[in-house]
Amino acid sequence: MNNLMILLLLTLTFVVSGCSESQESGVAAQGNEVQSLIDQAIAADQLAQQRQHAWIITDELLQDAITAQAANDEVAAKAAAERALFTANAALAQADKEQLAWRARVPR
Amino acid sequence: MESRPVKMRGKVVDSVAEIKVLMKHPMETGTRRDDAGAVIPAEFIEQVTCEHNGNVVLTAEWGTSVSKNPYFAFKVKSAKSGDTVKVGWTDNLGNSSEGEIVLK
Amino acid sequence: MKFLLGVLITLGSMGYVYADPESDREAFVKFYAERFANVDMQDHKDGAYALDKAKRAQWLEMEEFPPYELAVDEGRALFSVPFSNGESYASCFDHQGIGVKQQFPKFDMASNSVITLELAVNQCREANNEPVLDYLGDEMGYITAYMAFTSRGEHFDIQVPDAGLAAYEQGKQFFYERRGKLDFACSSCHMTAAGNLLRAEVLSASVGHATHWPAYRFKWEQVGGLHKRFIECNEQVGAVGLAPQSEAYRNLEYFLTYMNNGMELNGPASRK
Amino acid sequence: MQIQAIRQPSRRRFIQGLMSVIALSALPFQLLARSTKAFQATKLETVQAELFGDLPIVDSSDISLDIPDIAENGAVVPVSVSTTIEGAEAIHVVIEQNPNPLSASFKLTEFSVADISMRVKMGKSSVVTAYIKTPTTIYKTGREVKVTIGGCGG
Repeated sequence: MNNLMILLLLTLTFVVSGCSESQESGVAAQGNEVQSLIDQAIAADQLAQQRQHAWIITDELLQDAITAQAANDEVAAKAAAERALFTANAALAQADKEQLAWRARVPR
Repeated sequence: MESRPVKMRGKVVDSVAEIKVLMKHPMETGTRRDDAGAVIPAEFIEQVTCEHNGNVVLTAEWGTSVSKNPYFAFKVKSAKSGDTVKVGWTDNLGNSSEGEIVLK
Repeated sequence: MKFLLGVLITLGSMGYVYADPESDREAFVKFYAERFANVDMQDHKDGAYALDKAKRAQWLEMEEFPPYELAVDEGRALFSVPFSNGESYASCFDHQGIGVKQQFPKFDMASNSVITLELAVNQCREANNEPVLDYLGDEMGYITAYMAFTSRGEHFDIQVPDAGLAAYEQGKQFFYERRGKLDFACSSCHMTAAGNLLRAEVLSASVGHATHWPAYRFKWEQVGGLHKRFIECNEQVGAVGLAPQSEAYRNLEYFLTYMNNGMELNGPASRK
Repeated sequence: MQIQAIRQPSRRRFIQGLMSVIALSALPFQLLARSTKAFQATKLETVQAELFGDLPIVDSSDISLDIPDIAENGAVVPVSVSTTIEGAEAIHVVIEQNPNPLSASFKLTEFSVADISMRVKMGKSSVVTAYIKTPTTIYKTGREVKVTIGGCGG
């Protein structure tokens, strides 16, 4: 259940941070925020892989985030990292839901 | 160069030999790239010669759009069991191979 | 509503005892008998070519002189080459490895895991200290194509001992679980939508999915195994494919082949 | 100054032309027999001109072109061509939308039956045409073949 909570929370922060550009001071602050998003996404994606539920798009988005970060395009890196975290958590939510949902599809 | 067999099958129906041929060949067009992104050089069969009891009954010229491990079927008139049919190919790199069967 | 859901879940997970494989299989076959009333069950061993006339005609054209024959010839030659220690594949299998594919996959009590034909081939090589073959490589394709060719006409009779129930159940779960960005399970396409068109693809019935491997797929331009097909299916729904012969895929093959018990083997086959 | 520059390149081109003629004549005659230009042609009109010169090309219903409407896989499309037309001396298979339309040419003799089958590659959906060459006229018949992207995409 708690992953669903993360999902909801995340979509909220995603929307909020999207429209009200916070006046954070200095590029450094934004830099490590992106890094933490990337780390969270990698962690969630690895968990999804252990449960054999990882999505291909998460890896693609992580690559985008890392390349953007290397080219210090912070805005693009942050957007990609947020989306990667979103899809990684969606994969985990899918794994949780399917833990029980599959039984209903077995023909009797 | 690893062996490139020319597998053949043939049967005679009302003195017409129906020949089926399967050739092992990569048939590379020269426009494909391998996983590392390097272009795979063109390597394709250009000429096929079919002989019945030693004389040429059909020749074919192929371009780059013939499928990999080419399949090819043709028919030869006035054939009978005991005859031999031979099919040989040469490719754009000068390699060649051939196969032969005795009609049953 | 929430309370009811909670009760249902606890009841479900507590009371669930593994349905026995045989009753699963009977329900599985019944589903396809009803979905395809005018198709003989054995015909499903030809997959989509049992369901679409135009595709079948084109497939029969290929069967005139199918490209997998080159793989069978290579496999036959490789099969008889002795290992450096003088032994050969023949010594690792019943009946010298001729006509045995229908015995696989089998549950191995010692290692408590599912052994597929490909795994058995590599275990045989390891036992004779030969280097193992790449599961996605040509040589494994050639050897298994030859072994499948010698088993044509045999029928599956897969056993699930009590010790193998957990592996069977994991394979079953994998088959029915939705995965990937598209959120599809194997059953979404091959049961719920079986027989329908997906773009130009006719969705084939899983009751014939284990009979014809390895297969020469024109897309691959080579003979490839069932796990290579699992990887491709997973990727097509946006899920990351697992390693060939990984435990999850071996269990999935175990479940899927049990569902194909009684079906006639017709490998290797040509597919699109 | 300007004219000087222009003459310079034309002399170089003349020498290059000379060199290529020498190279060409070194090739064994038998290779020259291959209608290379027809196989390298990228446009249908060039293929027709190379193979048939100005012989008339007419549609004919005496040619049986057996090819699927929807190809299972563009890499391996089964095609069979047979004809009862008198004086048929060659069969040509042309895939119009392919980078090089001319796929295969079969030179018949009085011992071979005008009936061949093979498997061809198609880059995308295209009209596939079979041409039958006789001494005076070229007969043809064509069919649209759809090539789809495999898998369920998405």
